[in-house]
Amino acid sequence: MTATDTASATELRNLGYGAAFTETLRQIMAEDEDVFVAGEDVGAAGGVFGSFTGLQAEFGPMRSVDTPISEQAIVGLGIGAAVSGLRPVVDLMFMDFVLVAMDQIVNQAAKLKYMFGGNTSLPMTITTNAGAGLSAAAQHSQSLEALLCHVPGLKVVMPSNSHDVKGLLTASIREDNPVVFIKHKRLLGQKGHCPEALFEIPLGRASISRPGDDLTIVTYGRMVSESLKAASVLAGEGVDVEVIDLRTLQPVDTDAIVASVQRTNHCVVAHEAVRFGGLGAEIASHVQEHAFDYLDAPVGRVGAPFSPVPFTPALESLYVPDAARIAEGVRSTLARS
Amino acid sequence: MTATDTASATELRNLGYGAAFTETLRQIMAEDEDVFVAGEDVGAAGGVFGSFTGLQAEFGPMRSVDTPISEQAIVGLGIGAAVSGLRPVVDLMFMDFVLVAMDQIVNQAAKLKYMFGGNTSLPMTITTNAGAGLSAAAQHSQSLEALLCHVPGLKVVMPSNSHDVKGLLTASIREDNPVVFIKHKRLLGQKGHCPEALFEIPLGRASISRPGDDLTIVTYGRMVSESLKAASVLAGEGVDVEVIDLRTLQPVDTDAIVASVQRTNHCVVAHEAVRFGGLGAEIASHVQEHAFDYLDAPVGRVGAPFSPVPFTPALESLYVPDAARIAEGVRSTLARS
Amino acid sequence: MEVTSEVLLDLHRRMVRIRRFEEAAGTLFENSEMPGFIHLYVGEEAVASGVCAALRVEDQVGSTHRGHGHLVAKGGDVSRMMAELMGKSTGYNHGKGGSMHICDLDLNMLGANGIVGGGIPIAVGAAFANKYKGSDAVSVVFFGDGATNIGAFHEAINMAAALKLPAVFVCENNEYGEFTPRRQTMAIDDVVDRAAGYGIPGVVVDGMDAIAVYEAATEAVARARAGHGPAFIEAKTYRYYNHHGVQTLGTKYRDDDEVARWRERDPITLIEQRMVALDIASTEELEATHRRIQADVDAAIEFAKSSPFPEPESLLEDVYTGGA
Amino acid sequence: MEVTSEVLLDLHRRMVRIRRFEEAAGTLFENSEMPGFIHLYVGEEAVASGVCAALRVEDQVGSTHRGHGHLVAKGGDVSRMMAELMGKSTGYNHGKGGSMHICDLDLNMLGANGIVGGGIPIAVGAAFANKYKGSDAVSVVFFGDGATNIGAFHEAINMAAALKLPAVFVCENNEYGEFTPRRQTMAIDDVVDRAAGYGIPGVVVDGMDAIAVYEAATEAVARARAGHGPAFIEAKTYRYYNHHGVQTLGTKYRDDDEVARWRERDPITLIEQRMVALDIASTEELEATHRRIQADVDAAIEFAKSSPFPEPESLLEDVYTGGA
Ligand SMILES: Cc1ncc(C[n+]2csc(CCOP(=O)(O)OP(=O)(O)O)c2C)c(N)n1
Ligand SMILES: Cc1ncc(C[n+]2csc(CCOP(=O)(O)OP(=O)(O)O)c2C)c(N)n1
Ligand SMILES: [Mg+2]
Ligand SMILES: [Mg+2]
Repeated sequence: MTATDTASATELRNLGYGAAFTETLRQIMAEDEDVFVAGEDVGAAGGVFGSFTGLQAEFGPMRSVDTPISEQAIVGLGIGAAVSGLRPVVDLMFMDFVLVAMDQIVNQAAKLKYMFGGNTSLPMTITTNAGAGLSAAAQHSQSLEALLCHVPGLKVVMPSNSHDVKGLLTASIREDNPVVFIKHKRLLGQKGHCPEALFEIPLGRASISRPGDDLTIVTYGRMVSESLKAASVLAGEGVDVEVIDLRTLQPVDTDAIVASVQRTNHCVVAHEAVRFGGLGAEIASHVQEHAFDYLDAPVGRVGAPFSPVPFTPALESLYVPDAARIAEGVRSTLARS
Repeated sequence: MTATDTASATELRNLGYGAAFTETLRQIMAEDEDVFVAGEDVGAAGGVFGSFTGLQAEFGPMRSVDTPISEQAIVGLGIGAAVSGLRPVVDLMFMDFVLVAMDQIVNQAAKLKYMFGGNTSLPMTITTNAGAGLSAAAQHSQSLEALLCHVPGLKVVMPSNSHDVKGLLTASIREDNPVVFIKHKRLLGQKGHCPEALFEIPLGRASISRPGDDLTIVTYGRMVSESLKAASVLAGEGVDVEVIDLRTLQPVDTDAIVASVQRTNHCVVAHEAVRFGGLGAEIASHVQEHAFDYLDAPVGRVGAPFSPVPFTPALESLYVPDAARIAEGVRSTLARS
Repeated sequence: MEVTSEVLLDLHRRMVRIRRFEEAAGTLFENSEMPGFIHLYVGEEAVASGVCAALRVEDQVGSTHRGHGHLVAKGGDVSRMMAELMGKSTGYNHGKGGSMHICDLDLNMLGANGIVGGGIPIAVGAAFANKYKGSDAVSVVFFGDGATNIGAFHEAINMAAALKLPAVFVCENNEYGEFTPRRQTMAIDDVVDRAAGYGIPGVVVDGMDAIAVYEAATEAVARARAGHGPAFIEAKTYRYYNHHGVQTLGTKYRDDDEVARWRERDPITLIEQRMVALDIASTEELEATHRRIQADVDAAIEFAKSSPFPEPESLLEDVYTGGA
Repeated sequence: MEVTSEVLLDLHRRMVRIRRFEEAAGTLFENSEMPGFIHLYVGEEAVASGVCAALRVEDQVGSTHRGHGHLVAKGGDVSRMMAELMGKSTGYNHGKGGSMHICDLDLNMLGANGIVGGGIPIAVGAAFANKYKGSDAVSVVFFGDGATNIGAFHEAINMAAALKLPAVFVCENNEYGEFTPRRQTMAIDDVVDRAAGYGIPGVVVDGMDAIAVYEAATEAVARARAGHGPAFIEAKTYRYYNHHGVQTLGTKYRDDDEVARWRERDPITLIEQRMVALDIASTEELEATHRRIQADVDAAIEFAKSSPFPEPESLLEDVYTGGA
């Protein structure tokens, strides 16, 4: 059932990002009895984003569990079940709610194996939905991946398209470590190529979404498509941009980044999260450290400004980074070389 | 009662870092009736680290409140009281417990003013104790400041000595925004000069702990004294290091950092927190962006490796950065220039 | 307790105001004239109205994601509310908060909250401040049945009890948390069964009967005001519309019958019948009230629609008091 | 319930093993021969022993910061325990966890936990796994009185009740959370008053009487094993020593009288009196048990002291399964 990273060219199957998530879950649950999903409204209702639709009908309420509104206990349920040999997928509806369960995620799940001297493993996937752009205001719009990437013991994944949803979710659930699998809410309806059969995209491996010679944009999640748009615009200006989609945010594929920058001599990191202290800071730091002599200009960073996410579309549209701001980031980086 | 940043030279008063904290609280509580402290065991027992000793005897149980073991409610108590015009100081015994209250801190305290369109202010100080080195294992040893510094709406402070404890705590409590005031557990008994009268060190302003010409170490908290030790060793090797003590981690005094690096042309950031995604990443990123043409070598970073904090002293001593590792970081940065 | 005709008229006005506001907001939302998510209070009007009629201005109100009703009941200005829901600069939060964070601190309404249970510890903090200052204000906090399963609820109510704070806890038990029936998420018949675990009195009231709610709230608030500590009120109620917005999309999670049964006991109809029967108001007078309030709501919509969006500069304002 | 002499002998051995182990650890700690913090179980032996005597190997045990007693009672190896407390590579956690994280997953002891309440959701997850797999194992979780004030406790016990999981909740009520008396942090007489709020049965037992604890645990475990869902046991007990370590430093927070009163009902003395009275064991036989167990503990200290510290290379091992 398992193919490798690149899907065969014969398949040209279009599927929504959210639908790819659901299909993948269904296929994995069919092949592995130890996999179950649990979370608020994931059972009978199929999840507030429809991500779990049909699973309870197919696999029953024990494998598709409606829980109380209890994020700490939901993650704890996953930890205890994982330590007991199951392979739970627990859902935290909005990424903002990760903060409610932060103790269980960071103090417990991430550290258990190490604290126990290796005497266990924790094959648990936490799924959640991040991102702004829906006028959902400051408590339903955050991109908090930087908080998780700083925590040894966690893996963090954020797919940018339907194909990667399938490959990364498969790898995440089969992974013997706690993984936080972050969807972007605004990508859920986005259609894209997605093979039917399960396959794994190895965690920790980036992909090149667009090859280019003049500058490397390192990005992930919804900013991949914005970066590609920016790249098109910039191509018209004679600038040939390479776009790297990190896919996995912890561990980061630093080799791929450094190799690219050594060739393009320029780098901009773009993410939707707040710029200050975001993952982009780590990447920019790493790049200047490992490709210092190759850099013709400082590594640029594009991210959200330093404020909570505003409700009104009038401000939110200014808040969320987009192709125009990424292109601007590229231009000002190139201007410094 | 209030003096300015620099204490007058006539005072040569030695006080412990923890004692400076207690003395400052007592003085502020005496001058401002709206200030109270609340937390686990802070009242009758004076806090598990003795940081609140004597306050209940002096100010009574309403201003020195023993709470249930309920970190979320403790922070909520502070938020609600602050919105109602008081100036609470709420204590989370160990910084690791910040994770238990993360929703109240990040989703509520940090965002309230902005979400409310400015119609409130939140003069609340959260005090806590961070750091490894006491064989307290993975859940009682973390340095999690990077998680907080990424959050718009919070201010974050971490003093390195008794004098700064007084000046920064005074400024934090008088500040009309939520501040997380982080002590380092291993500094609590450290004696140092501390004026008796209250004074404020403005938040967001770094200090130069040691002037130097060859390289700038940017650091804070307990790593300041380790950096100074490293600087002494390096002086013997003919390297003249400048040590910048950030004092406030959010907002960071980037001007001071950039000005120094423009002079020394070399920079190393050192902190006890995990290196990956730590505050050092933001600072290194910022420096390469704003002092690119001044840098003779990439910005180096010294921090904890990517693992939870081990219990056994045999491993913990290897885990926590120290003067030797900072000196090594300086040497390898200089070697690249 | 004697409930005067003034109180009945007051309760009725508050409820109609909520109903008219919510119906209007729902329509705007369904017509895509309103951004984001809204959680409507329609069906539950008797709870906020009954409780807030028992409060003074200085009493605080803690709220939830379903917060419009609480603000209207506390005396909120429907124009500024509607403007906020539409993201306009004239809104309560200058467009930065929207439905899930709407607040009026002058009325001591401490804000809707997007995190289930997240507002409870904050309201307890306000109760603490009341006691600290020696004021006799009481802090009242609303929350859903589902919210009583979350840790923040537990910690906050226990702290209020332990510190004997002037706080009243009002559970709006509408039997669902989003699409999941309450009984699947807790093994108790009544949410009020939880009160004893905190050592505070608890009472169940008919949440469709504004007078019953008012009576229970008056008693609990008086008790808290007198320094006897917190109390718990469970109001059995129902939301007519979907968890968010109006229409239920996707899986159907409630019987039409069930909805119909609750609608038969509509809180506004109930109080109107009572008022007519008691000769407190005629049908015509009641209709006039509806019309007058509808005019306010229409004006609010007009105000909101004609108000400007916030200026771009405001994006980075008010992150911190005193600037960054 | 008939409690056989085998059970009494078993309970006695477990308790003495805990006591001897803890006294030894306390001494090493006070002599600075042991790093970090330790929270001793002395005085509370009847609780862990009574509960664990009612369990099978496959039943899970969730624990707390005060976890040594739970592991000893579940059958833990005192040598590997002592080595862990001393940070040695031969310890249960190879020196990486220490007192606050000590565990034996082969015995299904899910680990001590440094976060108050943090172990409860995890134990509930194990209970879920039991039900999921169709196994009849039961997950039992210990926690202090103070822990019942934290959100994780509330969420986890409610979830266990809602999902009807095979879980037993054992509150070790020693009347203090660190230095703060329980009654200052909750407005209820008995912690068990909380059980009704989750819709599960609760019982108070004399936590100094191992037999009473054993009987209550046997009943609760049987019930859970049979698929009837969780139960709550409150064991009234007392810790003899300081919250951490042995001696109380700083402010005195308990009366000497109070300590003395509890010590008069020492759980080991109590069961020994009973055993002698019932002719189950002679004083000499009991003393022999003490000596035999003391020898085990002495050997454990010897083992721990002579064991090496972990190698530096292990610092970055076991962060992830399968390497970073
Ligand atoms: C911590 C958290 N978890 C989940 C949600 C998503 N959510 C929003 S409202 C809601 C249901 C709340 O149910 P209840 O408390 O009964 O209030 P009701 O909506 O019925 O008024 C949920 C699960 C949230 N906002 N916050
Ligand atoms: C979340 C959290 N808050 C605070 C602490 C500090 N702490 C450790 S033990 C303890 C007291 C626990 O009291 P209780 O649950 O009654 O257990 P006991 O120590 O009495 O056995 C506290 C407050 C902690 N470890 N975790
Ligand atoms: Mg509800
Ligand atoms: Mg206790």
